[in-house]
Amino acid sequence: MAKSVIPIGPYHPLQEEPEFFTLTVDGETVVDIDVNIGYNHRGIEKLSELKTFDQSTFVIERICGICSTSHPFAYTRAVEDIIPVEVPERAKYIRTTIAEGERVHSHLLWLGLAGHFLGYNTVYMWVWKLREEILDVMEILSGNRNNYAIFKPGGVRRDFNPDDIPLALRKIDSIVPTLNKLKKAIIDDPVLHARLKGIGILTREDALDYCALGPTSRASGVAKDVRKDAPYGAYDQVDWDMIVTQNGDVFEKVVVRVLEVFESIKIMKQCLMNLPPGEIDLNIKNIPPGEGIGAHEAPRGETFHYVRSDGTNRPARHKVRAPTFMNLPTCKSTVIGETISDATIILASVDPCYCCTERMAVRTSEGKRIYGGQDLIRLSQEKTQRIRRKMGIK
Amino acid sequence: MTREEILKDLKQRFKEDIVNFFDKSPKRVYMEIKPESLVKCASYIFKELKARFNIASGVDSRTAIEILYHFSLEYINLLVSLRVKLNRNNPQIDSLAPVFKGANWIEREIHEILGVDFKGHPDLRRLLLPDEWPKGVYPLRCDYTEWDKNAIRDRGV
Amino acid sequence: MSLTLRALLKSPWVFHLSTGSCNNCDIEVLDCLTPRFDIERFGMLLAPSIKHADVLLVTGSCNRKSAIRLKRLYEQAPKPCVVVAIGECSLSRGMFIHSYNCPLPLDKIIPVDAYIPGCPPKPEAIIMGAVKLIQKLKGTL
Amino acid sequence: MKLPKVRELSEAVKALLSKPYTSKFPKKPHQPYHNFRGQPIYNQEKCVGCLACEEVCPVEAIAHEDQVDPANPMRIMIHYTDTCIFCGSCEAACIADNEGIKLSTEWDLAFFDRKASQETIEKELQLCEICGQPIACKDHLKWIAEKIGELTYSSPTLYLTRLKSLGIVDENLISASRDYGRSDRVKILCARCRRESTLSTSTK
Repeated sequence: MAKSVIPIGPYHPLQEEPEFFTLTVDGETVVDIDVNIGYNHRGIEKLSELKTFDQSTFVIERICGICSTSHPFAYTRAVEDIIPVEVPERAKYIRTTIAEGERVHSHLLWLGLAGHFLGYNTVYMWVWKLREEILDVMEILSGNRNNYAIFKPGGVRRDFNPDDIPLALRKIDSIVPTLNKLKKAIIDDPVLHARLKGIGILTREDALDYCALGPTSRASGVAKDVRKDAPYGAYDQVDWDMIVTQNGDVFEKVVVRVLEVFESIKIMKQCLMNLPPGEIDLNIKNIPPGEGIGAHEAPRGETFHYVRSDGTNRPARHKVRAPTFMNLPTCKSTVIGETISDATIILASVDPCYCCTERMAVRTSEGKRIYGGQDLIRLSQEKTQRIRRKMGIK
Repeated sequence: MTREEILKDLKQRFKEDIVNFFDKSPKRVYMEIKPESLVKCASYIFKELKARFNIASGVDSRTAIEILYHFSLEYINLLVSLRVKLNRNNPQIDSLAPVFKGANWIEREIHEILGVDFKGHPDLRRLLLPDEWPKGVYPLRCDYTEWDKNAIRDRGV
Repeated sequence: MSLTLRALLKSPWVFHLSTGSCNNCDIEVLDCLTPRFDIERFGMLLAPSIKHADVLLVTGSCNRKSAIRLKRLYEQAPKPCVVVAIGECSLSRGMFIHSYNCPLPLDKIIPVDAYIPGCPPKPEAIIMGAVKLIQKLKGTL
Repeated sequence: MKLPKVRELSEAVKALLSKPYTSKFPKKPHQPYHNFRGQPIYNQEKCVGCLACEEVCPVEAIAHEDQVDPANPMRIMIHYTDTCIFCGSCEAACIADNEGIKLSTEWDLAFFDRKASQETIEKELQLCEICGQPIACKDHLKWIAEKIGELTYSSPTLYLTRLKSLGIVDENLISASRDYGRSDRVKILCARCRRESTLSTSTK
């Protein structure tokens, strides 16, 4: 059969960041994939050199909205590595709380979208409903639902108000029972097992070779997590576990993320309850020349920042490495050999900023067929339906 | 292996290649090497020492173009940065992409934003910049100036 | 008010486009669809293609690669098409005003009818912006 | 296979009996939490026009315009709503006890014309009595004079401003035009004219 090319992207009805995938398919099987990015390129590394160290925090907060604490966290750690200093205890706890809140809402967001891709719109609506509560917690604590503007080299910008903490804790507690139910529903759902087990396998060797990060690699049995390997913030003072599974298929990635949500909630609660008193900021005045490296385990994997200072009040060079940059190329080893209807969820399983299109064309040997925008998702949803019918579940 | 053993081993093994060795802190080591021995050093660190390749970062420091390859050794919580300095007029270096796949994209990125030529890279296409971006203009070089005459740099009202 | 515009305002279908945003505004737009805000109450629906849509929601700072596609999309849109800019990036490029990859603000590329500031705007602000826009088009504001 | 069915059914029954989750938003006004970061608003009384907020703003959302008309010198502080990212840097940097500009909880900011998307306040400006260039806002000079206390009397610019504000020196006192002599020193001067008048006592 003749090989054909499916362009996916850059714009997709479900939106998220634009990206352009070119799938080469042979019949229904994907034989090659190419990714074209750059629709979101805003030259942040250059912009950061135009701002002062303090202002840069806001620039890099806007690298990614879902990781809007991961990047400042890594950046502030890089700047603190130049000097070097240790931030005050209370600031550490505040940072950790915000970072974990972000992980919860990011994983829930992904779970909802994955549910939508598979045709489980109930999951999508449920999970996003839970997510609202976490966003409320963030608004109570930091003043905004996203983009918390709380990080600062040497500490944090604003303190938690002790009066708000009980309300925040109550809100966090309120989502746990529903989340538990959801966990059970996802982990022992027979259709999800049939649909997700054994597809898009990223082997341990490939995960190491592509230098994959975060849940993508932890699902493949690579037990690496910056929070455990090189503890920072309050991560060594609270009790939590690293979630690692062995198979590396899409189902395991879902499981890792769902279980991580519980760990994050655990960390958040511990941090809020044991918030130590004291200063929140070191008031760093000037930064000596030198180089610093900061890393933070973002929801998608390790965020890595390299900052060079030349003694002025602006960074001389600021390199940002987002986790998707390393994770996305793994689709080359996971998508190839699978069918197109699985491609959606596999591409989504690394939690990239995944995107589809207004139009895609599947050219088969019979001729040319043009699919409308949502057909890729429809194909995926139809497959779930087929499996359900086969298993006798209507 | 402990941290000391690894550092001693690195110093011993790459005696001729190391230009400068800077032991910054317990967690950070910077190793400046000659550009021609990059593949040798990097593949040893990646394959034998089982390091994870974090990222490479290119810096234009006005006198030379520096590329730093960051490797992290999680089992001893150490970050080794290999530094190479390239000639600013004709920056060229051997590609690491054939050695491990993780280096593929970042080399494409450095190629387009700093103009470094990676010899032996399998697929050195543009990654981020648009197609109409002029050839030979590298936005992260320090002598970059605005080339687009139509660009508006105020609020535009 | 023309008949098409009147029909449009009854149940505006929106198409959402991210032109190099940080994702927050996109997610807040999606949030409007989820149970707490549920904008389908007002007859608004997220359309899968611009050809089915009456309202174009634009987020992001219009970088070079997506500006071309933005123009093309606007040309494909059935007129009248109402354009709403969401978030600081699409209003004035905010943070990215000096970025080498974001040469023009959105309203220099396509005409914009309403602006919703915020970084990101709350879903309530987005809904409120839509309500204000509808009132304005109806001529009551 | 049975168990999931029961679980789903019980959820369905529960959902049927409980109130709808969706907010009644446009009908019922939305009140954000008290520390929500919304539109920053200038306080005409407290702001001293020192431009610290403009200096720290990461997005250049704050600007100023000096009107050096000798009859009515004014500094217009401008805050652009369409550029602000509501980060609160301006409030944190404000020298007037963080009250000159303050984040409000205002979130409903949609507008239709970008030219009008700005907030302004006017502050009275002090001009140099020789060259006519702006020195600082009058309130800013008063603020400095109050801060440094008795040291104020080491600088004529500061003590004259202070005495004028206290009503000891006539507000409308117009100094003689430049006489290139010693009397130049007892005037409200900008840094440059102050240096010149101090260094050159002889007539030019």
